[in-house]
Amino acid sequence: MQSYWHAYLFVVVFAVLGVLLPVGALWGIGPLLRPNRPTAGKQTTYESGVDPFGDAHVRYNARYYLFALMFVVFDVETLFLYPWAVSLKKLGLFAFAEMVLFLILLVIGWVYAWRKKVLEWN
Amino acid sequence: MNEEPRSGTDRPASGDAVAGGVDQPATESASEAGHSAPATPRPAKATEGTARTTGAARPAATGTARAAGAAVAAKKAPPPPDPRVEAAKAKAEQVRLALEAELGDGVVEETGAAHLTPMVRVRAADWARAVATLKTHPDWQLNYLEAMAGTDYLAQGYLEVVVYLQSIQLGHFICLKTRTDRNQPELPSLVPVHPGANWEEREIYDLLGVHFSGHPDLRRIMLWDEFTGHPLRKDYNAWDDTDDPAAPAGSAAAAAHPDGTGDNPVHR
Amino acid sequence: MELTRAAQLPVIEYEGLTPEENAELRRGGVLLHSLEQVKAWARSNSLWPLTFGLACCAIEMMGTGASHYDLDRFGIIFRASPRQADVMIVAGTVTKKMAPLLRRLYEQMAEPKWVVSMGVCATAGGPYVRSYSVLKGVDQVVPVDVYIPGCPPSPPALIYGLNLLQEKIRRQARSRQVTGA
Amino acid sequence: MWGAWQTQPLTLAHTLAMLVGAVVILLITLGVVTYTILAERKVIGWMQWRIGPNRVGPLGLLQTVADVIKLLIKEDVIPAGADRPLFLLAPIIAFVPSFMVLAVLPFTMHHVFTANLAIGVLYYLGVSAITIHGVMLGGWASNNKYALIGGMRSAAQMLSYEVPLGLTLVGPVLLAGSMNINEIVQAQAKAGMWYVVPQILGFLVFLVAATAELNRTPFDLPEAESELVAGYHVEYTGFRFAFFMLAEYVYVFAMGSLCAALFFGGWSGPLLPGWLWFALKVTAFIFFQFWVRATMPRLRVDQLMTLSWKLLLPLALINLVITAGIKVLLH
Amino acid sequence: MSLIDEKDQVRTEEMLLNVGPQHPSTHGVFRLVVKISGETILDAEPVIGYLHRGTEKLAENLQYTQIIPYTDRLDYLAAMLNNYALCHTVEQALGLEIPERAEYLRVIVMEMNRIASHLLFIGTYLLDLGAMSPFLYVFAEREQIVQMFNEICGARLTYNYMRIGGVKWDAPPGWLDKVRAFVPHMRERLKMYDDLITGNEIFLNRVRGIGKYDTETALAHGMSGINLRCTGLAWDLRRKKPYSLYDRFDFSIPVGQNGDCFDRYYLHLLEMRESLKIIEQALEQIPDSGPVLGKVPKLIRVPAGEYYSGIEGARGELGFYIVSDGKDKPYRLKIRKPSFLNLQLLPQLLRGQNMANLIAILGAVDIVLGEVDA
Repeated sequence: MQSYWHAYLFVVVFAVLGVLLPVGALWGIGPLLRPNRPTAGKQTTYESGVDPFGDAHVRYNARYYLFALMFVVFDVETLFLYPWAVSLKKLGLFAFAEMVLFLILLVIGWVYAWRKKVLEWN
Repeated sequence: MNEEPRSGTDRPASGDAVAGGVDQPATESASEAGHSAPATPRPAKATEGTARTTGAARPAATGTARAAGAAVAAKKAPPPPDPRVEAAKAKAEQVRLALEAELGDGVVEETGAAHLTPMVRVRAADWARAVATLKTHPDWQLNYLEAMAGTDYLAQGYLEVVVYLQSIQLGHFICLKTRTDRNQPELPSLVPVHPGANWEEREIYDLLGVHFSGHPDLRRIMLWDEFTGHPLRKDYNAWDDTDDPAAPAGSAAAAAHPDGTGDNPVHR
Repeated sequence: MELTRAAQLPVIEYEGLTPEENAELRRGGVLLHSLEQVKAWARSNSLWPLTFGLACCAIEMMGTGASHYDLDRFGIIFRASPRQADVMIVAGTVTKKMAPLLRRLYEQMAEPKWVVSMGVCATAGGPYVRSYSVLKGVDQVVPVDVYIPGCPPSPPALIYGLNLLQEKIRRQARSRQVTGA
Repeated sequence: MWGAWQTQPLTLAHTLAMLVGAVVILLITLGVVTYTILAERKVIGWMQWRIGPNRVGPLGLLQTVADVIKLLIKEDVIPAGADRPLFLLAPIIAFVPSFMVLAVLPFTMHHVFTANLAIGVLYYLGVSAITIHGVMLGGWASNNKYALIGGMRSAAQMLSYEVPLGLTLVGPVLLAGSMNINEIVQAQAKAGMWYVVPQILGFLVFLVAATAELNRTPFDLPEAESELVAGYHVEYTGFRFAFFMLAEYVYVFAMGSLCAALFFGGWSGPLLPGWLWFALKVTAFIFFQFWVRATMPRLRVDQLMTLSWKLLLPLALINLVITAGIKVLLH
Repeated sequence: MSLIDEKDQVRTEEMLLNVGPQHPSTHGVFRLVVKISGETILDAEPVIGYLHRGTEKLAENLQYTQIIPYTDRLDYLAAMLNNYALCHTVEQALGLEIPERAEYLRVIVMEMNRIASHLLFIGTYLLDLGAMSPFLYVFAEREQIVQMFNEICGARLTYNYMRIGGVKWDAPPGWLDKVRAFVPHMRERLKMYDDLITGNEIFLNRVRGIGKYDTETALAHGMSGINLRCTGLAWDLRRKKPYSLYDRFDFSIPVGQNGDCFDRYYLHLLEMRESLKIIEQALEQIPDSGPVLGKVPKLIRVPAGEYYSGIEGARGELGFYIVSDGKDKPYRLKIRKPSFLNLQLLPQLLRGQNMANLIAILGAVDIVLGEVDA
C-alpha cells in the first residue's frame, strides 16, 4: 500500500504529457511551420457559404438539459454501485437486498420520467 | 408496404378513361377511327397545313413567318384538315360552353387547338376563376396542373401565359391560356387553385415580369433579388446589366494577390 | 504520337540527383531533403478537397471518389467543412448568384489552399458562355491552379489534374529552394 | 526494473522509469492511432471494393503520416466570432483525458506501464467524461450553428450512454470483487473464464454503449456529415482539428483495451505472449468498429436517446441484479 | 429583455440555419433556410437558382439539333431521357416517323439511364442517412452503364446521343450483347441492394412514416414521377400517354401505399426491376439492322404553333413546351422540370419535423439541381 501515491504520480505524468503534446504542437513548433495570413474573409463564420444570420450564441431551446438531469441521477447511482460491487462478497445477502431496494426506488423514478415523457425527444 | 405493389392497371381511379390516349378521348375518336389511327403519325405537311389554315393557337406568327407560310400554302393544294386537330377544336368549343355557362359570356376569347391539344384562351381578369371552374367542373375535373409557361410576344405587344391541365380521373388534357399587356403585365394568381403553380408563377415573374396578384410570395426565384430586367423577354439585353456580382468579387480576388502574380500564394 | 507526348509533359529533372532519385521524387516518394520539401510532400499527399459540387461535373467527381476510380488511393478524401479542406474542386457551372458564395468558401479555407477548375463551365463558361446568369470562368473570383478541360472531364482526367496539382506543389517547394537561397 | 516504481520506494531511477514508461505509451498510442486511421481507410476501402491509400510510401503506409504533417503545417484559423480562449482550449480539454485514461490500462502481464490504480474502472469512467466538456465547449466556442448543435448532440449522447456503460462495467467489478483493472484481468485468468461468458448481456450493452461513447457509426450524430457538415469541429482547422480526431481515435484504442481487459481476459491467453494477446483483442474490437461503420446507416437523434434510456438502461440494470444475485447465491 | 416570458417559461430564441448551398447532402447548390427551435424545424424556405444557367433563353438562339446538348445538362443524371423528351416534342410537331431500330435503341438507353439515375439516388440517399457503403457500391454498377453509354455515343455523362428522327449512332457490334449480359447481373445486384438496405432496421426506422403526404396534396402541388406514385396513384406517362414503343412492352407500374420516404426509396428499387424487364423485351424485339435516323431535313423547321409533350423522366414528368414561329429556332422553349415542381412541397413536409428528418425528407425528393434551376 505504500505505492498508493506512486500510482497517482504516474497518472500525473500522463496528464502532464497529455497537456504538453498539444501545447507543444500548437504553440511550440506549430507557429514556426505553418503559414498565418488571417484575413477578414477567412475569419467569418462558416455557414454553407452564405452570410450567417446573426449569432450562434442565442438562448437556444435545447432539450438536452432534461437528459443532463437524468444523467446526474443515474450516474450518482452508478457511483454508489461501485463500492458496493467490490464489497458484495463480504457483505452478502443483506447488501444485495439493500441494493435491490435502492434500484427499485430508482426504477420508480425512471418509470416516472418515462411517463412524464422526459425520455421522448420532442 | 406490399411485397409486390399493385400494378397501375388494377387501379380503377386512373384506369381506362385515359388508356386510349389523352389527346383523343374515346367518345370523339369513335366516329373518326376509320381515318385516323392514333399510332401512325400524320405526315408533316398535313399538320402544318391545318394549323395554318385554321389559324388556331398561332401565337408567334411574325410578319415574315406569316408571309412564308402563305407562300407555301399557295404552292400546294390545301391539304385535308387533320381529324385530330378537328377533334381538339371541337373539344375546345365544349370547354368554352362549360366556361361560359359558369362565368358568363365573354370569358373565352378564342378557341382552337395547340397542335393536337384543345386550346382555350380566356380573359385575363377571369384567368384564375376559369381554371378554378374547370378544376371542380364535374365534366372536366382538370385537377392536375401539368405545365405552365409564359411567352413574350414582343411584336404583338402582349405576354401570354399558358397552362396545360390534366384530368387524372377523366383523362382530359386541355391547354388554357391568357394574355396580358406587355407593359403592365398583371394576372390573377393560380396558387389558390393549384398550389403547384407557386414556383412556376415565381419563375414567370422572375424571368418575364408578370405580376400575379394574390400570389403569397412573389419574389425572384432563379435570379438574385438585385437583378434588374427579365431575361426571357425578347428585348432583354444580357450585356447591359451593371450589377454583376462577379465584378466586385473579381477585384477582391485580384486584391488577394497583391504581388500580381495571380498564382496561388502557397509558399509566400 | 499524341498520347506519348502528353505523358512526357510534366517531367521535371532535379539537378544533382540520380535518375532513380528523380523518379522517386516524381512519384511523391519519401526521398526529400529539406523542410520545404517535407512540407510539400505532406501537402501534396494529403489533398483534402471540399465536398462541393455545382453541376454535372460533380457527378463525375463523385464517380472519381467512388469504388471504380477511388481517389482515396492518392490520399484524397473529401471534407465537408472548408476549414479542413485544402483544395476546392470547382465542379460545374458557376453562376453569378453562386460566385460570391464560392468566393467566401474559398476565403474560409485555411492556407495553403488550391483551386482546381473542373470542366469547361468552371474554366470559361463552356456551353453557357452566352448566358445572362453564368460567370465566364471561375478564375474571375478565385485564383485557379489547375484547369481540367472536358464537359465533363472523365474521372481519369480529374485524377490526372489532381496529380498535376500534387506535382505543382512539390515543384514549387523545389523551385523555392533554388530561388530563395 | 521498469515496473519497480509501483512497489518500491521512489528513487531517481524509478522516476525515470516512470517517465520513460509514460513517453513510451504516448509514442505507442500515437503509432496505434496513426495506423488505426490508415487501417480504417484500408479496411473500409476493402469492404467497399476500393483499394484505399496505396501511393504514399510503400503500400500507402505513410498516408496518415502525411496527413498529420499536413495538418500540423496547415494554417490555424480562429474565426472572428469565436470565443477565443475556449476555442483554443477545447481541443486540449478533449485530448488530455483521452490520453490520461491509458494510465490505468494493463497492456501486459507484468503491468509495466500501468498505474495499477485500485479504482481503475471508476477512474476510466470519470476521466473520460471530461472529454465531453472539450467537445461541447468546442462546439459552443466556435459560434457556429452547426458546431453548436453538434456539440449539444454530442454532450447529450455521451451523457446518455455514460449511464449504461457505467452500469455494465459494474458486472466485471462484481465478479472480480475489485475495481483494479489489473486484478480483474487476473481474476479472469484465475477463474479460467473470460467475463464475456457470464456477462454476455452486459457485454452486448457495453458494446453498443461503447460505440456510442466513441461517436462512431451508427451513433456518429455529433459529426453527422450529411446533416451538420462536420459537427462540433466544423470551424477547427489544422492541428486543432487533428487533436479532436486524435482524441477520438485514442478513445477507440482505450475503449478496445478496456473491453479486452474487462470482458476478454486482457493479456491472458495460451501460447502467445501477453502483449500480443492483448493487441489481438484490441484489434478485434477496432475491426468490429470499422465493420459496423461500413455497414450501418446512422440513427436519428431521438432514436438514439430512446435506445439508451429505454432499452440499454433497463437491460444494464437487469444484468446487474442477475449478476449480483448469482454472486450472492454462490457464496 | 426579460428571460421569462408571459407564460413563466424560460424564453428561448429561434435560430435561422442555412443548409446549403455548400452542404454535403443538398446534392448540389440547393439552399434551405430553416428556422429551428431546439432541433425542431419551425419553418423552412428553399432558395434555388444557384445553378440557373438560362437554358431556356439560350435555346431561343439555337437550332433544334443544337439544343440537344443543353438538355443533357438539365438532369445530368438522366441525360438520355432529356434528349428524348426534346426530340420527341419536335418529332411530334413534325409528325416524323422514326425507324424501328432507332426507337428500340432509344428505349434501351433510356431505361438504362433510368437505372443509372435511380442507382445514384439509392447511393446518395443512403449516404445522407449515414451509410457510406451503398454509395460506393452503386457507382460500380453505374460505371458499367456509363461505360456502355461511352461506347455507344462517346460520352460518359452528357450523351447528346439522340437526334430528331432517330439516334446519332447505331450500336457498335457486340454492344447489345453486353447489355444482354448486364441485365441478369443487374438483377442480381438489385437483390443484393434489397437485402442490404431494405431489411436494415435502422434505415427503416429513419424512413418509415417520415415525410408523408397523400395523393391530393401531391396532385395539387404538381408532383409527378415517384413522388406522385408513392401515394398510390399509378400515374406513369409510359402507360397513361404511351409514347415511343412503350405500348409494346409488358411492365407494371409499382406504386406505394403510404406516401412516405420509405415508399419513395423502395419504388426506386422496384422501378429498376421494371426497367430491366423493358430492356430485356426491347433486346428481344429489336430488329437486327436498319436505319437509325429517319428522313429528316437538313435544317429542321418546326411549323408555326405551340407544342407540348411530356415523357416519364427519371424524376417525373419531363416536358418540353415549344412555341415555334416556323423558323429553325424555337421562339420560346419552356421545360417542365419535374424536380422543380416536386420540391415545392418540401417546406410543408419539413414543418414540425426534427432536424435529422430534414435529410431523410429532402433526400427522398430526389432532386437534381441542374433541372431545378435549369
